[in-house]
Amino acid sequence: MNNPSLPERNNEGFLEDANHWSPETARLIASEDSIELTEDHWEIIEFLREFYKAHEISPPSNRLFVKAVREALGEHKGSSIYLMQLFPGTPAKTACRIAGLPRPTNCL
Amino acid sequence: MSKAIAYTIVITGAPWASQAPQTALMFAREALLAGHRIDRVFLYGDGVHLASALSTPPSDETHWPRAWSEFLEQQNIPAAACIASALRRGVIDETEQARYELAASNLRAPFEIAGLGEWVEGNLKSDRTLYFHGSH
Amino acid sequence: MNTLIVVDQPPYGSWAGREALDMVFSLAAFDQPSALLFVGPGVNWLRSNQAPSGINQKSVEKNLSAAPMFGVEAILADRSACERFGLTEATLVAGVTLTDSVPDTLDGYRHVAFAG
Amino acid sequence: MTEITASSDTLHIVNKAPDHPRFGTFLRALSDTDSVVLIEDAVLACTDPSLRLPKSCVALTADIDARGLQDLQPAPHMISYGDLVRLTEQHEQIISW
Repeated sequence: MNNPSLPERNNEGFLEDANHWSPETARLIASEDSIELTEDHWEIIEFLREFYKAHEISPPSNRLFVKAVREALGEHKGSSIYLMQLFPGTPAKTACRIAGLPRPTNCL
Repeated sequence: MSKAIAYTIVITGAPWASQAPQTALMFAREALLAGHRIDRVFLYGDGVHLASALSTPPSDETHWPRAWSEFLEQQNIPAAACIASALRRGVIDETEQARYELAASNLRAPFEIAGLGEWVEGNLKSDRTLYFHGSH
Repeated sequence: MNTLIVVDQPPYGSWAGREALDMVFSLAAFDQPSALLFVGPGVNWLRSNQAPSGINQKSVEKNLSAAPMFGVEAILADRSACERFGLTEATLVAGVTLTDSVPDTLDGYRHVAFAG
Repeated sequence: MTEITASSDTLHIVNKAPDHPRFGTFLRALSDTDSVVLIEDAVLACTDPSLRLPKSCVALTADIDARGLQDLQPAPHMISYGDLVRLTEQHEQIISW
């Protein structure tokens, strides 16, 4: 998990500092999950980066991640199934990790 | 006598910093005596300190965390500390100890660590949600 | 089951307001109708142009602005408290509904709770 | 204590000392027909007749006694923890201040 070409990360693969992110970082982290980033992935990654800049939080839970995407990009993309296909596992966690955002608190 | 009622009890005041845990315990005992049910207890904010296994008051003072643990175990009532509140304040179970690679865990049984979803569910399932706050 | 979470503590001096925000976010996550009401010194949450980097905290103004996106139905504030703290239309953040009667506002919700 | 009847009005449970800002917010939020229980530090409000508390306001005996207020004149209406449970049975909307 400690790829020397990546910025410092925690034991779950999240960046310690969201400012140290670059698109290349995203590609490398995604490849660990065998995800090849397409246009559709980048749209969500950019949405998350913008969301973090505007609100200074990661979407706190997967449900709220889906809701926020729906609010910004519409019903089709703001669905669990669409996001699960792009970011397998727990989409909010996987997408935040690739986008360089802090781990969602999952307090919900 | 009116019908039995189900309560969710939320404690947000810490032991020794407030009376919240003791008032809540007196209330909970009386509610059961009156034939009511307590669905769950949820610790939030400073209330999570009630779930520390390391609190050690002098032997001639009431040990509120222990009194609560004994009550919960005797009555078989589930109790949870909010994960975000607990992590900030250093109340840690073994899972979170491993996740964050911490030196120790200190969650007192039978409390569990859980999300605010437990509180939302309590609001929906119980007839009443009652809050016991700190004094500041 | 509609729930009103009340914030009466000013921002930054304590975490109580942030924990109120977590409560309302979690209601929204489970599609429960919810709103926030700011009263007393709590209305200072709603002042625009907060710049807390000097005290190494995140901006509650920015955190709060995620609320509509998550489905929190309303951000309410006591008009008299806003006046007391010198908050005007020009200095209030967008999307706040002012109330003239806190008792009437409380009556509109089945659940009313503080974070602490 | 006085007979309690089922009510659609709000039950306010107040634990803050009367000087606490939230006590003031509670007073402003109060409707004429609401019920009020003073617990913990809030029972100190019984020492101040200038506070306009409703006639139906009651205080927890244990907290009154603990603070040496048992001989106050006029005497506050006092209730037990069991009475507090009964009040929560009878009110659907309860606000803890």
